[in-house]
Amino acid sequence: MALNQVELGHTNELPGQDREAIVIPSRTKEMALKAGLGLTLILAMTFIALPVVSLFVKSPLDATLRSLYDPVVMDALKLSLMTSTLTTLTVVLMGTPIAYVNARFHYFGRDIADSLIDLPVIMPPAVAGIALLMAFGRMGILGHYLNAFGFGIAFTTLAVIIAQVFVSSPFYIRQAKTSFEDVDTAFEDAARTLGASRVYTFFHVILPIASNGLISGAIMAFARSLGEFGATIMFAGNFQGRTQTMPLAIYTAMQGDLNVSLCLAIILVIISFVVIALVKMLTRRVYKNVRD
Amino acid sequence: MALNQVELGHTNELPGQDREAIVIPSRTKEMALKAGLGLTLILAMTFIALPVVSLFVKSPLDATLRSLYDPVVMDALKLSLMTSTLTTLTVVLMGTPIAYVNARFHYFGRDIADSLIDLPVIMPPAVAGIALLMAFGRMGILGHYLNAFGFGIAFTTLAVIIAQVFVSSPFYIRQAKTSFEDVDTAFEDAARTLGASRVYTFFHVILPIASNGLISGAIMAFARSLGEFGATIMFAGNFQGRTQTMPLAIYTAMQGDLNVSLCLAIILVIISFVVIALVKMLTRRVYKNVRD
Amino acid sequence: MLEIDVEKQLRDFKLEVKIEVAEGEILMLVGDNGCGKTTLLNLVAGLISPDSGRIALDGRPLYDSAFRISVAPEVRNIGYVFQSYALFPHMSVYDNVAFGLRTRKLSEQEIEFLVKDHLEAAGLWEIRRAKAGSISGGQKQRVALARALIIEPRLLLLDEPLSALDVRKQAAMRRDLREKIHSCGVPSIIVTHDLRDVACIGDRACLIEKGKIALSGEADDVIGWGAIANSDVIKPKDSTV
Amino acid sequence: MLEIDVEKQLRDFKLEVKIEVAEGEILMLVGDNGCGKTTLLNLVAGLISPDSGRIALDGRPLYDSAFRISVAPEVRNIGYVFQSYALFPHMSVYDNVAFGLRTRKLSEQEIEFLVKDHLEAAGLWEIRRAKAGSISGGQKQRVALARALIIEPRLLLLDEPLSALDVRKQAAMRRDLREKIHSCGVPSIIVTHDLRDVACIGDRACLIEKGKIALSGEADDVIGWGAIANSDVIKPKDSTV
Amino acid sequence: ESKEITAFTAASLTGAFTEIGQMYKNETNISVVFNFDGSQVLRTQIENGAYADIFVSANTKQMNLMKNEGFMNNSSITVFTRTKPVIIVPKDNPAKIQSISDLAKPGLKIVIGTKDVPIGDYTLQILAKLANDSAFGPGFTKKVMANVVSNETNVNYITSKVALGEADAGFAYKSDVTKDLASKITKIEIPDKYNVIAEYPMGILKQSKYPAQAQEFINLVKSDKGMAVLEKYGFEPVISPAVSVKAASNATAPKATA
Ligand SMILES: Nc1ncnc2c1ncn2[C@@H]1O[C@H](COP(=O)(O)OP(=O)(O)OP(=O)(O)O)[C@@H](O)[C@H]1O
Ligand SMILES: Nc1ncnc2c1ncn2[C@@H]1O[C@H](COP(=O)(O)OP(=O)(O)OP(=O)(O)O)[C@@H](O)[C@H]1O
Ligand SMILES: [Mg+2]
Ligand SMILES: [Mg+2]
Repeated sequence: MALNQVELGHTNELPGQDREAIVIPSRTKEMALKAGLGLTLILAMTFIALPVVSLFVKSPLDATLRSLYDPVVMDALKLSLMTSTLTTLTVVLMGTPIAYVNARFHYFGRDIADSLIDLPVIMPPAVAGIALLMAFGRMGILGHYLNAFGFGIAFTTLAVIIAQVFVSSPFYIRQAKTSFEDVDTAFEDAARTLGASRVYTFFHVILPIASNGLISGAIMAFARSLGEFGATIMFAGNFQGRTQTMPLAIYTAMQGDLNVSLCLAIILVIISFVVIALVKMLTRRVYKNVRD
Repeated sequence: MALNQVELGHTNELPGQDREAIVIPSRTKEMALKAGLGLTLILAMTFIALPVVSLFVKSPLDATLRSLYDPVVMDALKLSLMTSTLTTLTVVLMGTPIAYVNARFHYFGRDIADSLIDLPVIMPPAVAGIALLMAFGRMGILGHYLNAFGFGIAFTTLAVIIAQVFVSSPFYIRQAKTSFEDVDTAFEDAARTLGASRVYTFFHVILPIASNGLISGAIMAFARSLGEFGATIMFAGNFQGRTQTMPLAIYTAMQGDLNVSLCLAIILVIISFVVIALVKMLTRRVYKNVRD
Repeated sequence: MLEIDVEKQLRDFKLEVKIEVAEGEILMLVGDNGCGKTTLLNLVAGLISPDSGRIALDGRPLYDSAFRISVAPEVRNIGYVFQSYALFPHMSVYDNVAFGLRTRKLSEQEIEFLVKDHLEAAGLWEIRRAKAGSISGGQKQRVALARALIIEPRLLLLDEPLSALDVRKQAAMRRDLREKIHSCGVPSIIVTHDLRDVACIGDRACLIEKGKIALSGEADDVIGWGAIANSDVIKPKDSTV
Repeated sequence: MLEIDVEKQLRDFKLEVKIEVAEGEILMLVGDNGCGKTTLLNLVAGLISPDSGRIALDGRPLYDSAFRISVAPEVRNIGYVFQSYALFPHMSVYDNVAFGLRTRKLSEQEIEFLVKDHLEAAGLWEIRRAKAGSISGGQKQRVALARALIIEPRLLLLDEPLSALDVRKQAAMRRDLREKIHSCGVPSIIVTHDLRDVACIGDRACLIEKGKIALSGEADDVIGWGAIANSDVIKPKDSTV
Repeated sequence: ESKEITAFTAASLTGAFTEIGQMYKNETNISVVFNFDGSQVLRTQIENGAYADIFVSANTKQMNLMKNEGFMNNSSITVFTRTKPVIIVPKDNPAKIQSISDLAKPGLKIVIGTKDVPIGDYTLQILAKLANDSAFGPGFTKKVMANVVSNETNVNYITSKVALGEADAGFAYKSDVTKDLASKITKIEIPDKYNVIAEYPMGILKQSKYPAQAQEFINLVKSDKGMAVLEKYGFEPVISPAVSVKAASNATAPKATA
């Protein structure tokens, strides 16, 4: 019942203490609660915002703008956006069925499979990169065979995507699974009796109802892959235009000048912020249409 | 309706094609669907599992076990588990009210606040570390004042926790927000009419109903802080027993002997896996009690 | 013809039911809260599995434990009004009603024609664009009814389908339902707590007690049943309704 | 005494209601689906805000747009049975009913005594440990009723509280409700579509049409109202029920 | 025909080698593709099957390991530049450090490299020499070590922390204090008798498909033009191009010759 939403600014409209205080016994409590919540919010937001703001304050903004014209930066930016987008698509396409199956079906080894999914998050990124090399590199357990067919993965743009998928998929899958679990099975039942197959039900009923969580998970995965550094540089190398994403370009610039690298970081942060905010706005509109 | 759950193994019990095929027109489709889902699942699990397995296969396990007795490793392991636990607690305590407020209330600047929360994920970890130094370091925008009171943060265990909180809180907050959004306001309304204050309602109605997502988000934040490297070493430095968490120990070892570092990585992965699996089992039991 | 002969262990008791419903026959199910009426409908719809037994429609088994047959709900071709409606919250009233037609791959033109027809009859055409979550309780029940009836199913399962309708709609719907079912001739099971429904709609009635059929007979006999005798219901004097 | 005089713009029309309900008086609300009955209850409960107007209980304002007063729902002390029950899905039947007592900080002993009393009266004691999501529709409605009545509220708002009850429970509940309300003397509003409820429980009745009060009078007059005349309801002959 | 050669190059050479790579392209029309990262990471990558024509290491240790594992064309390995550790302090120098002896002041925050990265190894060697010198003694070294707050795994982390003023002092290579960093960091030279020399070797891999072109690139690096570029970035030229890698191994690091 969207109507019942109570606005935070609500009791500000209540009369002063002097007038009708007796009618609203919980008013002081309510005020205290709001003050407390507001304070927590402000403190927490400060904690998160302050480092970001510091980055902006302490770096020369004109230099930031100038570095946008650097072809190295343009290459890295394009590569970052391209690979992160492809990564997010892959994660969503691959992760959605996994999340759904793990949420709704019991099969042998489900708990192990479910926990396995979290492992890439625990591995420090460079270790993840080494693990990927050991699996898909030229000498790797699988890469070894692929290489026999002349198919090398490591140190290519594909490797960037693989590293990002490996590192960011858990964030999507976990949230998607929770969202699927929280969809009432009654809707599924209703759809089935109305002649919808499992697949039709999934796409027309379950997916839209779970969409809020799925979108949020996809944004997390996108953000994580935009910031991915350790696994990428280990598994894909640091080749300008081919595997040098923004985080790698930032690292490389750091060898020469901290300032330049911070400028790049600011560019990455601003552009990602804009992209994510746009995605949110767009999906909120869709979601509103879907939900309200 | 838990009763309506259909098990994946279900139609395996159906009769052979030769007998009653006409009665079950969707059987072949169903089989194809299951085969497809199973294949996707297996492929995706392989993709995630293979690197992990490679790590185990290509590293000497006896060396791994031996390194457990190394005091450096024990120190790092203890520090990692301690800081990650504290980080998760902080993230949950700080993130839950933020997530709730952002999910339920409209206030000026909410959209900006909401997007700000994701920024730490986009920043490459080393940049996050620099940003933290610029904010809370000795010369930092805020740290500067703290330092005047003789309160230095950088290079302490506290800095480790701050770095981990900064990096992992978005994962919790985002999922918690989605979970809160998905709680039907009707339950909140019912609780309020029954005399429950906002706070009571939050703890006794909203929190339990959203718990599935909250737990899953907390696990993600815990996993992310266990694997955190870049921001930690930049902001907190690398000092055994004080700021050297497992990922830092792994990177340190990597400079000398890759094999040793891989042994440490395996230890980290196994122990984290056990911890997370335990947490899941425990919370599932609680959750079952709560839900079913 | 619908044949049911199933067993299912529930939390508090065992459900054991054996009934048959002929083409175009309307079987009214009455019984105390929690006696297993909804569960029985779910078994017939294929949403839960019996422990053993057989359910057959027109001689073809929908479920048969002896042959390990269990037909998926989506191919049973059922019109089911859920007790809690189970409207799709993300869809408009229109899309909810059109859902069953879309799964049957009708053209959008046919769908619009049919949906308009049903929504107008149910007095829902004005709110066709409202999301299913933002309409009143009785409106929801009407949507659920329209959604189940529009697909012209082979079998009707209605779980207290009139309980939230306003007085006028209730009266009209009783008339409509009876006519509709008799004219299309599908077996129907209607659960109700309102003996007027039994008297005005039903051909036959069953009283369920703790999962077993306690009484069964002509719909008009119900008032005489001792099991529900201390009710304050008086059978309508004339059957114009 | 409950005084209501509110306006609220809804999606399809404007709700404008002015009524008073005296201590111990039972006001029955009837009206077509979507006419605004549930919305009115939500306004009185404080779950949504009117656009303007005044709601007062015993002379004290619960809401007053002129003075910008709006008392939080949790201090209005209301017993509200929601049309969709809104039982807490993560709690057992017992905990659902105990909820309102716990917020009032009664001792666990008192709570157990009271809850047991109410659950036994409602025939729910056996399933007290079942989660609220895993009981039948009628059982849910009984839990919702017990949950609202146990707190001895200053005001009762019951939204179709008997619609899913079985025949016997319905009859018993009509009697009980009327007695209980009259003995504790709180103003009560009951929404219903069943004219037997109006006749057996109500003191007074209001017919709402598109958000406005169309007719208002003694409960016994309802049958005569043309607005709902083509109903098949016949007033019980004797009032023993 | 568009040939390209791949050079796995230590990250600290990013600026200089990008420039020399451009020079090489202008001269030969063959482009050099660089993979800049820590020497140890580059070695791990090559061990795991990465393709490279040239390996440029920031220290002899990684090059020797590669050699011993049989990846290198041994005769091609050559030391092409040197640098030496310096003490770095923030420009405003809050701890007022003027010379090496000030490092023992209690309460300082000093960042050094961990013992397995070359800069850390060199730092420990320097401190050991100081301990052996009567002017400082073991007590001095102990006090310095007590001031260490972090053992960094990457020289960048050292320079960043000093540049931001978070650490009072650190040990880094002279060449790490780039033109841009010079505005934030002051270098304090370490007397030659206590100092060590860091050598940068490069060589061609056995797997190289273009050894001749790779050799040309090495020659360009070692030419006067190449040396000029390296000097511009703070590296010291190698006077005698014939210095062998073995003679320059860490343990027997010769006294400064530059
Ligand atoms: N959440 C909502 N958002 C917007 N409009 C709503 C919402 N709920 C109900 N409405 C609309 O408000 C009007 C009044 O609804 P209300 O629920 O008060 O009707 P009612 O009298 O209780 O009907 P019923 O007898 O069917 O329960 C209807 O037009 C309905 O469609
Ligand atoms: N999801 C569930 N899980 C477990 N038990 C359930 C569930 N739903 C209902 N039950 C129990 O199963 C029994 C039969 O319930 P059912 O819903 O079939 O009753 P009903 O005859 O439809 O009652 P009502 O008239 O109240 O709708 C009851 O004892 C009920 O408590
Ligand atoms: Mg039922
Ligand atoms: Mg209503």
